[in-house]
Amino acid sequence: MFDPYFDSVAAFIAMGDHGFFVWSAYGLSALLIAANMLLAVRRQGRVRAEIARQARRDAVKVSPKSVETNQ
Amino acid sequence: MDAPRLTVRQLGCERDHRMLFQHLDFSARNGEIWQVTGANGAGKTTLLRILVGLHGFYDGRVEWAAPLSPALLYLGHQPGVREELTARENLEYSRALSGQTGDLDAALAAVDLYGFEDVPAGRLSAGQQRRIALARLWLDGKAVWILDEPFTAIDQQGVAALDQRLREAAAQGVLVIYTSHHRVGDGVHRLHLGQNTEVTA
Amino acid sequence: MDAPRLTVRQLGCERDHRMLFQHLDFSARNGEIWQVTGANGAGKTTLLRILVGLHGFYDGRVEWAAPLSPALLYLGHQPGVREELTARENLEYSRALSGQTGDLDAALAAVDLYGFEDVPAGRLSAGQQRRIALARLWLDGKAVWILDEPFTAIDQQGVAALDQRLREAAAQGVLVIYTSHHRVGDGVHRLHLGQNTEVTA
Amino acid sequence: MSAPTLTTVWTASLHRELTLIWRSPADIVQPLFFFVVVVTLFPLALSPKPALLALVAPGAVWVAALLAVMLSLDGLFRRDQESGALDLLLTAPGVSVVPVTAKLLAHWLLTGLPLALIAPLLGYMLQLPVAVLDTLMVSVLLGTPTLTVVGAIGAALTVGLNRGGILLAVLVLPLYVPVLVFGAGVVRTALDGLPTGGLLAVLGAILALAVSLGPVAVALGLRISAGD
Amino acid sequence: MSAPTLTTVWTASLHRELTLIWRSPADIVQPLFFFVVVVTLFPLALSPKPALLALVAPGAVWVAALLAVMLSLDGLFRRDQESGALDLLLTAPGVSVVPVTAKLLAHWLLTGLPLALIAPLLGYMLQLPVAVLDTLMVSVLLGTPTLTVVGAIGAALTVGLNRGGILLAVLVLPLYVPVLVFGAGVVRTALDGLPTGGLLAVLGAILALAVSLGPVAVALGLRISAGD
Amino acid sequence: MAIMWKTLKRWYHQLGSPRYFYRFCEAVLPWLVPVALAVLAVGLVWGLLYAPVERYQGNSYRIIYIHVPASSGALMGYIAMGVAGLVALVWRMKMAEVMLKALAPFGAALAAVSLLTGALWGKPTWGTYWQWDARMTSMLILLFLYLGIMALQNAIRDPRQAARAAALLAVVGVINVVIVKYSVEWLNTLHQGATLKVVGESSIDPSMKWPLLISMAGLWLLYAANVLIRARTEVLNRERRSGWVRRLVRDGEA
Ligand code: HEM
Ligand SMILES: Nc1ncnc2c1ncn2[C@@H]1O[C@H](COP(=O)(O)OP(=O)(O)OP(=O)(O)O)[C@@H](O)[C@H]1O
Ligand SMILES: Nc1ncnc2c1ncn2[C@@H]1O[C@H](COP(=O)(O)OP(=O)(O)OP(=O)(O)O)[C@@H](O)[C@H]1O
Ligand SMILES: [Mg+2]
Ligand SMILES: [Mg+2]
Repeated sequence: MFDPYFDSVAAFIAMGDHGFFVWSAYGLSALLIAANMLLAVRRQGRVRAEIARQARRDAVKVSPKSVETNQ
Repeated sequence: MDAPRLTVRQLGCERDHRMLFQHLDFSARNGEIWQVTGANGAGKTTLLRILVGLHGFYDGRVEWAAPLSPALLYLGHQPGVREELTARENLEYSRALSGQTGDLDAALAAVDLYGFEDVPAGRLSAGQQRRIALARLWLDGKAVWILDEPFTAIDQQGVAALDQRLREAAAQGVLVIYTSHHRVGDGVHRLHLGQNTEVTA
Repeated sequence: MDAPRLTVRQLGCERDHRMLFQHLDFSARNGEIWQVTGANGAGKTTLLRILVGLHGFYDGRVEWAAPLSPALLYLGHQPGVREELTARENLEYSRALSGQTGDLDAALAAVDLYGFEDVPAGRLSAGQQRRIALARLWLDGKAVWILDEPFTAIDQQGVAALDQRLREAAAQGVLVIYTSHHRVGDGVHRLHLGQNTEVTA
Repeated sequence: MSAPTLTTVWTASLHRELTLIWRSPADIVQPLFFFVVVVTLFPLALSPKPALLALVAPGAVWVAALLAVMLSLDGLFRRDQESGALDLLLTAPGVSVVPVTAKLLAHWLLTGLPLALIAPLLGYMLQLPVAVLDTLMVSVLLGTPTLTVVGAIGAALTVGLNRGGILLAVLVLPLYVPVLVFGAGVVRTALDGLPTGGLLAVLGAILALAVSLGPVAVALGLRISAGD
Repeated sequence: MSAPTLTTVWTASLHRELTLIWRSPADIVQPLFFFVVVVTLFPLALSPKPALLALVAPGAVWVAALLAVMLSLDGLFRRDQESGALDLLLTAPGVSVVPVTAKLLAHWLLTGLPLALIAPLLGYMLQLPVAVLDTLMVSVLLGTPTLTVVGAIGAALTVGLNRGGILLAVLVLPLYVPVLVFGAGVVRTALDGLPTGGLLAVLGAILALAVSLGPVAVALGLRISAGD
Repeated sequence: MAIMWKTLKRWYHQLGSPRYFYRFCEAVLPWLVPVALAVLAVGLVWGLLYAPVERYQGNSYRIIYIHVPASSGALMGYIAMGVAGLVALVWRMKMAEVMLKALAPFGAALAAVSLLTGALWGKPTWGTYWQWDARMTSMLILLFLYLGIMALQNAIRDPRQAARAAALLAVVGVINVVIVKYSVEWLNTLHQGATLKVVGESSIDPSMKWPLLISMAGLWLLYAANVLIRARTEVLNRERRSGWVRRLVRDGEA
């Protein structure tokens, strides 16, 4: 059971003349999923930067321990 | 002195990432008049909406000694008057909805709308429209009045009458809380929202 | 004394069956400052909109000595600032649209928005948003300023600076007409709208 | 303290809502007009071949009805919210479901019901055999209340933010799918001469579900939009 | 006194409008989304039988496009009006047609054009033969600008009074009929394998008319709504 | 049993605290992501390279190893949103709101993946990329529901209000999804011949099933990771004023 089904890389790529469908299916899926992961991470970075900026801006106005109560 | 009807502890509220007020502490008793002051955008309306339970996103605690909703007479930033309805119809609806009692025409007369009962509110001036809402103060059956900017768009003598009415009610044990730009009336408790929030009795 | 730049004859305006003002007569010259006062709903905004040609339903005559639109700097009741755009983008657009000249950053700095040029206007407070619009007063190339409530939502020192700026402009021959609730500034021509409309020079 | 009885609130609310809609007839006429216009768009867009039209008719009428109800709901709470009447309703003693239900009922009576009433006419214009028209009407009659209630949830959630009807559409139309499928399905089944009782029952069941749970959801949605 | 050159105003306006739409992507995505949803309603309302669907497809896509453009226009001037930017535009020196045109162009580029681009996909989903898809796309491409301009007139006239999209629909949809007839007609003709050149030419002519006169009408409508 | 209940309650309360939740994410994510990717890789490689060919469809069936995980992931994700929504509405639990918001984007992506892969599968098996088969249709509707929730969320300014609105919509949506599924299935039974039976649906040979299950596990783990990342961001965004967030952004540890 644990030997490759395909006997050659070419055959693997060809997928018995269904290569286009299989590989574009996996390609598109990979694209969507990867993009989604990246966006999630990027947003994390953006929010942190924004918070840092805001903290610098109104560091004077609001004392750091403002809403400790909500925990 | 009896127990406070309203107790506010460490109240704080943030809106679009701006802290409107925080660590707000005060307690109000029946028969007291509280005036909330502050600049535009200070959070007066938001505070009142928190007190009446319309705005739920805040930190800290708001405690009412007796259940609020049956006792509450709330007048929002907007008068809550529909232009398509006549003064009378508007008042009638809010009376039924809030379960107040009392004579509609007397109330309307009390706010100088005698003769305008059957005019669609849309045809009245901004001030008169607010008077329709204010007429509810001349109906009976509510023990907590929370009024947002009751004095705006009301002319001089109207202001006097209204002030008078608030004091009467307080004398009868009603707890009155209202917001206002200009510091009308004295001998009332003040709650100022701003950089340094302060409570003065 | 030179010929009036603006001449208003027997001006009257009615809105939803209410006469806002009528038989209005006055004429304004370059270098003058006119303040329009009156209660809410008195018709201040409407008057200005008539003067700039936005509101066309009125009786009487409004005559401008020189063609208005190339000379006009109009600031409406709303600041005309889009929240999606940054302060700079907003000002840049209105400069291009009205064909003004001058340095954007200098103008923004003049209204205390230095450092906020690239913040989306939506993130600024109401006052700051109005400042973006006011920054146009620090750009060049307009001879008739018509400003609706320029002082609202502006803090104390802002008011002073703005007042100062208006006087400078007038000194350079600009005709300034603005509305305001509170009678700021003296030595200016006043036009009061109300039960008895009055013009005081 | 004084709390009103349910019946007082119910009658007062219903009376008020009916008066309101009655006083601004545009709110009654426009959805109806929209309904008619959209339906008439189809013969113009497709070829006016009667055979084809009859096949398309159920779908056309139902899609038009969907959109008409959806758009009519866009303004359901707006004026109450802007005028502050909504806050009055939400702070009133007792459950806010009662006045909300009254509002929905009134709205359906004066906008949904008319749609059902003229649906047969439009069906006829689209060459539907007369025998099917009553089924069409009944299906619309059973469907529109669901559309109103479900759409009202969307309207309640979007009342504060004034972003035209398109956001509402995007939220609500997917929720309308079952009603559409069964509603149009009934008519098609009737066209094929098959019995429609079961499908009408399904529509009724959906209606029951919507009417029983819907108003609560609407009231909750209003609270949320108010900021709670 | 200082009046700006046309090109200055044009470039500045176009840049601003594009930025505005770009900053609130919802305005781009939602009409598109609405378009897709409405199209998918048809297979659910009619039967999913490919043969029938193909016949209905042109009409379905076109009706959906009509409604999508119409609803997307509902908010075209609203935020400008509420923010007062509209008064700025109307009191500016020079003709207000220039910035208005820029606005329309920007709006079409970011909402109308996308519709045209995914129309073939939807056509395919509605089982249109692949050979017809390009005609479908071209027809929508030629049609949507007209829809945008004509709808904008309605939007300009209704900008002040905030009564949901339905009033706009009632005003505008009847004006959309010619575009609909020819637009869907082209596709049907292509389906029948007949030459479509003539009909496309007609669509083009209507487009030319709309684009040449439309902006003036829009600007005028805005002045009227402002109270002049 | 009682123990389990206790631990559950403790978790509920601890995870209910944004700060604790943030720490939890910080602890879990570093290994969750790689593990998810590894499992997914194993499943896919196995499925693509080692699993035997399917009798009727040839190798095109290998799409199943992404198609089914994505499809079921999308379904589960939406149901999870419904549950989170219910919790958020009934118990006003902040973290449920956060979760709800975090669940949407990846779920939508999975629905899209399911549609794409399904379409690409349909071409070789049915000869067309698309037809209104029950499952495809209901998945399309599901995608719409996802997008609707996301649209609502970014239309509302206040993050908490947005979350609660989305919560209500999600709950309504879940009820709706069920009805949609039935209605669409009925629709397709109405006109026979509209759909082809999906081949190999009923019983799959174990040598094909194992890789399927593994890749499904992998994709779901990845979904979980994505949700945790987004939730962590949302927590930061909401708690930006609280002391620990400020300390965090200032000198980098919670
Ligand atoms: C856009 C088109 C399609 C969509 C949206 C779609 C959607 C789905 C969904 C929702 C499931 C259920 C997953 C689960 O319950 O765990 C599924 C399973 C499946 N689909 Fe599709 N499908 C599509 C096209 C296809 C095609 C064309 C084929 C093959 C010819 C196919 C074969 C399968 C198989 C074999 C399963 C697994 C059956 C099972 O686990 O019960 N699908 N698909
Ligand atoms: N719907 C809203 N969504 C988000 N933020 C809001 C909303 N309404 C108000 N805010 C924010 O809350 C702040 C306080 O608003 P609020 O209306 O409570 O102020 P206020 O004191 O009542 O002002 P005013 O004196 O004008 O009545 C405003 O500055 C605004 O930034
Ligand atoms: N769009 C409108 N349509 C009809 N009537 C209007 C409209 N806008 C204002 N009005 C009426 O015109 C009157 C004057 O409005 P206007 O805005 O000019 O008053 P104002 O003096 O500017 O008040 P404020 O001090 O609040 O700015 C209002 O009382 C109102 O009844
Ligand atoms: Mg206020
Ligand atoms: Mg004014």
